Amino acid sequence: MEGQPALAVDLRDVMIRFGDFTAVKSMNLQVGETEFVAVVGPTGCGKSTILNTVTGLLKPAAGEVRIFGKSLRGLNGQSGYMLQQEGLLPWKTAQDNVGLGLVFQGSSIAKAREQARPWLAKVGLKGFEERYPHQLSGGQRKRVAMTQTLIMQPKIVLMDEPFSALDVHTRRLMHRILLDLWQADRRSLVFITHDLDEAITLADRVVVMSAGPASRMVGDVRITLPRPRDVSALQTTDEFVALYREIWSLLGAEVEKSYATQG
Amino acid sequence: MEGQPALAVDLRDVMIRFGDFTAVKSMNLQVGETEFVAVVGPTGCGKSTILNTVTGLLKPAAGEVRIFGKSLRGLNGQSGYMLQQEGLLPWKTAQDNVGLGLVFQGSSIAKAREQARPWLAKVGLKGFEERYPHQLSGGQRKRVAMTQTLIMQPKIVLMDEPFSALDVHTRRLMHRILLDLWQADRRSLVFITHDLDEAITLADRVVVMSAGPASRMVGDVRITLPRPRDVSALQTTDEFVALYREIWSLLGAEVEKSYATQG
Amino acid sequence: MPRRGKVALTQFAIVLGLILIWELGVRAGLIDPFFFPAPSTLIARIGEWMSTADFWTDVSITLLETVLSFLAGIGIGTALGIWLGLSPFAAEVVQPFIKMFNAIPRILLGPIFVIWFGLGLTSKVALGVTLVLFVAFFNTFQGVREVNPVVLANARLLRASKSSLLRHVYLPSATTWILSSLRVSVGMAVMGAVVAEYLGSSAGLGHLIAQAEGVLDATGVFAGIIVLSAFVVALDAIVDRAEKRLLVWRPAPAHEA
Amino acid sequence: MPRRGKVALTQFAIVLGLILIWELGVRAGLIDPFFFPAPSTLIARIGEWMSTADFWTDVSITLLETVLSFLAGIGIGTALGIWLGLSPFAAEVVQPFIKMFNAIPRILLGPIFVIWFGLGLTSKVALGVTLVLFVAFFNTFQGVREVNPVVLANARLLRASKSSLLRHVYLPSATTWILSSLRVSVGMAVMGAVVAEYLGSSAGLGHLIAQAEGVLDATGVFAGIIVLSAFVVALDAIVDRAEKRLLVWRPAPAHEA
Amino acid sequence: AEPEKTKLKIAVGSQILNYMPLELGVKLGAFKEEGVDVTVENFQAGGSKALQALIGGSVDGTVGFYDHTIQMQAQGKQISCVFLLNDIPGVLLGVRGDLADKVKTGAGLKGLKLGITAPGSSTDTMARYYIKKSGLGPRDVSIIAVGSGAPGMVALEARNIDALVYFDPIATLLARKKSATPLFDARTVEGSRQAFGGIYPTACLYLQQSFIDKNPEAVQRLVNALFKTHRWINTVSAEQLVDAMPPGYKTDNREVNIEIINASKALFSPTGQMDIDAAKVPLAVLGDFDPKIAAAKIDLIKTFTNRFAKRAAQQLK
Ligand SMILES: Nc1ncnc2c1ncn2[C@@H]1O[C@H](COP(=O)(O)OP(=O)(O)OP(=O)(O)O)[C@@H](O)[C@H]1O
Ligand SMILES: Nc1ncnc2c1ncn2[C@@H]1O[C@H](COP(=O)(O)OP(=O)(O)OP(=O)(O)O)[C@@H](O)[C@H]1O
Ligand SMILES: [Mg+2]
Ligand SMILES: [Mg+2]
Repeated sequence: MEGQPALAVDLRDVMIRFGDFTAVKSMNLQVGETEFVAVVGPTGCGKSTILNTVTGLLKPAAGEVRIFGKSLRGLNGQSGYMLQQEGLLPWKTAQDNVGLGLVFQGSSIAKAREQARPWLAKVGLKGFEERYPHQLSGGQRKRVAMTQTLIMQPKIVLMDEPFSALDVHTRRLMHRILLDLWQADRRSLVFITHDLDEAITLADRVVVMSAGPASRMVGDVRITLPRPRDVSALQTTDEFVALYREIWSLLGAEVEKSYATQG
Repeated sequence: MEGQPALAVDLRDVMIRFGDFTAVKSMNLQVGETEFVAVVGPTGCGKSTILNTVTGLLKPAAGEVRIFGKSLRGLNGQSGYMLQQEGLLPWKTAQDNVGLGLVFQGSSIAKAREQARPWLAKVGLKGFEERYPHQLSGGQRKRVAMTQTLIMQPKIVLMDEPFSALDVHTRRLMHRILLDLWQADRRSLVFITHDLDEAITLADRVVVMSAGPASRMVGDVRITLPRPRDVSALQTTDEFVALYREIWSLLGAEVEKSYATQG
Repeated sequence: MPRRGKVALTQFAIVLGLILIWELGVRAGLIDPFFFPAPSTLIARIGEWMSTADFWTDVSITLLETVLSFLAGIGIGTALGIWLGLSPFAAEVVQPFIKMFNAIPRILLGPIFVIWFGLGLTSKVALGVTLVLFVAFFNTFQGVREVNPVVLANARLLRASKSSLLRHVYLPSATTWILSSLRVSVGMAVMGAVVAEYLGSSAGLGHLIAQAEGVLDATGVFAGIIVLSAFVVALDAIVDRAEKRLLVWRPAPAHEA
Repeated sequence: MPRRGKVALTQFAIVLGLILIWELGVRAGLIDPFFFPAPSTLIARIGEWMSTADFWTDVSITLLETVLSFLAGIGIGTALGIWLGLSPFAAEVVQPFIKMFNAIPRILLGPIFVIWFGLGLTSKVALGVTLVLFVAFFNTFQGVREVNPVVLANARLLRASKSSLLRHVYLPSATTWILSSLRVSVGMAVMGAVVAEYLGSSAGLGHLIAQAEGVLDATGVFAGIIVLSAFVVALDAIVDRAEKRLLVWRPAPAHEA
Repeated sequence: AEPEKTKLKIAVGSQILNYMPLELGVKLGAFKEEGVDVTVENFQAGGSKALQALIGGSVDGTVGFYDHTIQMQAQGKQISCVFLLNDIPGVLLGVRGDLADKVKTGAGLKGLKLGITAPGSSTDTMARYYIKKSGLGPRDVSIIAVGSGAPGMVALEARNIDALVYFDPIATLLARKKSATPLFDARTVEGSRQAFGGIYPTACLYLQQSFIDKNPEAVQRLVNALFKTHRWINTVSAEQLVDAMPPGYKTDNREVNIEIINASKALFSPTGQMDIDAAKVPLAVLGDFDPKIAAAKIDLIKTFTNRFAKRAAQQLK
């Protein structure tokens, strides 16, 4: 899609199977070096599975995963990935969880904490630095996990439903943080969401997947809205509504199909 | 709020503390016997905590919880509760998880499975009956958990962000199932959501909570839209937009305040 | 399959290597066969034993004792672990006593059990039980308390009775803990039976070993130990089977992900 | 506090009740003091012992042996458990051997260790280690494999090195497993030291007990056992401390939720 | 008369040569001939365990050291010896080969390390008595328990200890390797005299007095069988005896076994009867060692009875 020079992520005919079950049949996904891509799709279609493949947690049954032009073996060293499930270390406080990646890179614990604290404040968790994960609410944990990934400033940011547990307003704040990070030092960003408004206001492209099993990509909608985008103002514009409709119907057809086959 | 006769849930000046931390300062929440209430609030404000108190998982530090007029001790025997976090038994298949409550009531395992299977089909999980939770996607697990609660047809249904991991279309299907259940045999329903559209299209009342710590109720908006409500048609009506604005601004003020105090 | 083959091959190589070094060491006079008899002698002795009926009687006696003390120990230990794991007050009261009993060297209990239970099977099993019980207890106790609180809350909210909770939540959750204790316990059960026989009996492998030891017959002692080990490996295979069946629901071990 | 008081009270009541029954049973002639000497005699004997310097030497020797074999056994067992827990191939190869060794009755090893390590501290510690090691090993091994796969994946994605994973993920996750094994091990370490002394030595509590047993002095044997139990309870208190410190991050035990 | 009880359990504390006639008798069928069915229960951990089993009622009789009958009387239990297997102990005390030139008498043990099998065991008692008799104080020699069998040998050879109290087969093995030189050798009557100032009755079949009173005929049968076995032992050659011995009492090496029997054949009393004067030696030894025994008024007459052995000698002429 992008020019030849360098694709951050390049999935070629990737097929993913769990035993006999084919989750993803053939996925082609190209993400440019500075692109912001949203992935939407019916639940259970294989979105998380795709990101797991990009990070190297899963091996594709067929096809190839290339990261910055190189075929991926083992774990992807260039990406940061915020998992859909909770991956916080229960025995570490919020700040230690956030600073974890820094510690892994050789930073001292004290220094990592120092760097972690402003990040926590940024996502509205000032005062919760010393809490253990089980002492936080669902949305608070999600934000800690997000910060844990972003503090490392990876070249490729992968996020699996990062904002679904947040209220609308906090979500907007998080959007701003994410966009700031992306714009300051343009990196590639792939995120999964079920919120079409969110997908359209944030992304350069929205990738739509078909319903599973054996899902594939059914749409790749380029969002041409000019940046910076102001959500409240945008939502009533014709362009936005048209994009929303397009994605909506792509998705809707898929979901109905899946119910029909199941029915 | 409702008439005197019988309140399904009646929280009176409930205060909830974790050690020194006051999560909820004073909550008054009345839910009628056939009422459908949505709770919205900034992340970390204490919504889950409130539901935990209603079910008896948490004891309030002050105030009283009454269920159908009786003061609550121990676990609430009249309610079904779908937790925010994952509570599926990892060692049971999807169908056995769904049938779990029936087995606890003395049903045979074979019978429970028989009853569970149509429920799974209803939420689009036909073919996944024999999967263990770790073999399901996030949204699939959520649906199993939802079915696990609903199959018991409890008098009071409590749900904590039941649909946030689902795509828009599947979400609509779930709404329909929930409304059908509620209308067929009117029971009281309390659910937490971050999606205001969802709150307005489903509920009789939307309760808005202030930002934590020491949160309280800041708004109780009655939704007067006639039922059955067709979401796509509604969303552009003035009434809907007005309600949306009202709740939105109640919430927005709260979130900003919380950032200001944290700042 | 190729992996399993590789494992078996490596094991075979290790065993063969050890046996060779040992055998050669003995032949070269570096190892004193008075203390460490050559493997060839050991094999010969075991072969000799196997052709006598007495040996098989001894084996079957020890096997019976082992299996009984294993089952009884696991049963009692697990039950105790569950009970105390579920009732914190009882746990706090009883735990120190359990720990104290765990400190009693089992050798000293041998004679007491002989007095209480006589010289038959019972006293042997009793000694084995005192070894197995504590391992099973401590692990089950901890396993029951390790239940994921969210899963537990969910089951309770579905109105599970105490016994349903036990069956559907606590036990499956503690399974890995209990299985892990079984691994240690298999060895302990054999040890208990043999020690009890060693301390006083007229038959069994422990008796055989004691007899060999009395006449400074290292070959007999080592041959006995080898027979015991074969025992444990066989019993452990059963635990492996149980593990495979009980833990189908688990994701593949984390490190292979 | 009131709860702790209640616990202490119940324990006190149990101990007192048992002692009373025992004492009265002996006085009434229902219990033969040849086998089960009256508590009053036991207390007198312990008091007598405590006033001699020899006793304290014995205690300190046994304590040293216990602590050393506890530490060495835990160290080796945990290290082995971590190693095998993290390398499935090695695990499959080595495990059967470990299980076989676990089957060897430790009493039989006593004489061999005396031959290898002499009559001093080393042979005692070696015997204790063989008891402690397996308990620690099996639990650590399982604990390492029980790591939550999502948490592990997350840490690996944050590019943790092998050693970081060990320190920040595997060890904290296996802590409850290791702690649980410590509980069993405390008793095993004491048992190992005492059995080794019992089999051959010139000092230590095991020697004291063996001496008493040799002259058919049940009072001495029981008094020795009581001293040992006090030992274990003291050592266990240290494990309790460690547990409290290491597990601050845990939610309150599930059943109290 | 018929025996009151035909199924009898008899305990032994480990399989040392002193106790051998019991199992030999079983093997030769001597007990069967007498109409009693005897099971031998072996307590590898030592004689005190076998004694406890008797007191606890798990076995009907025990073949163990005569000392026990005295010790039990001091504790208020009546057990009685009905057949004396050995009137000499069969025990040796030897010093390491390289010390043989320096240490020639008991007094020479001063400052050395002496190994015994277990504290409180008969080796302990005898060693202490010998030390005292040699004019040394209890603290002049350090006594170390080394367990029975091979570990003691190794400890001696590895110079962990300087002297050892031991029995056969260790005695013969050590003598063959010349790694120990005995200071006394109580496998003979002279050796016993030298060490203890008299013959020293050791292994005997003892039973609870109450059992003897209730089952005199069963006891008589047991004694008859033992008597026959002893008579047989004293008529056959060492080679024949070695071939007949049960496996638990002989080593792999026939030559060694024959050597052992040649050195120890004097152990097995031809009559099975106790001499009251001989009984006084253990009492003296024990009394020296344990103040409780010295304090208790021991009535030696109650510790044994020759009634059964005498009758056996008459009946089986
Ligand atoms: N370990 C597994 N074994 C078998 N099937 C699996 C496994 N993991 C996932 N699947 C299946 O693969 C499909 C894709 O799963 P995935 O988690 O990628 O879905 P998703 O698109 O992320 O869904 P959601 O929006 O609900 O999170 C699902 O049908 C799921 O059941
Ligand atoms: N066990 C606990 N210990 C201490 N604080 C806790 C504990 N559980 C929750 N809290 C705090 O109580 C507050 C309310 O938590 P709750 O989970 O009810 O939030 P919520 O409204 O459900 O948020 P979300 O929308 O993010 O799920 C939060 O600030 C949280 O940090
Ligand atoms: Mg997903
Ligand atoms: Mg919540």
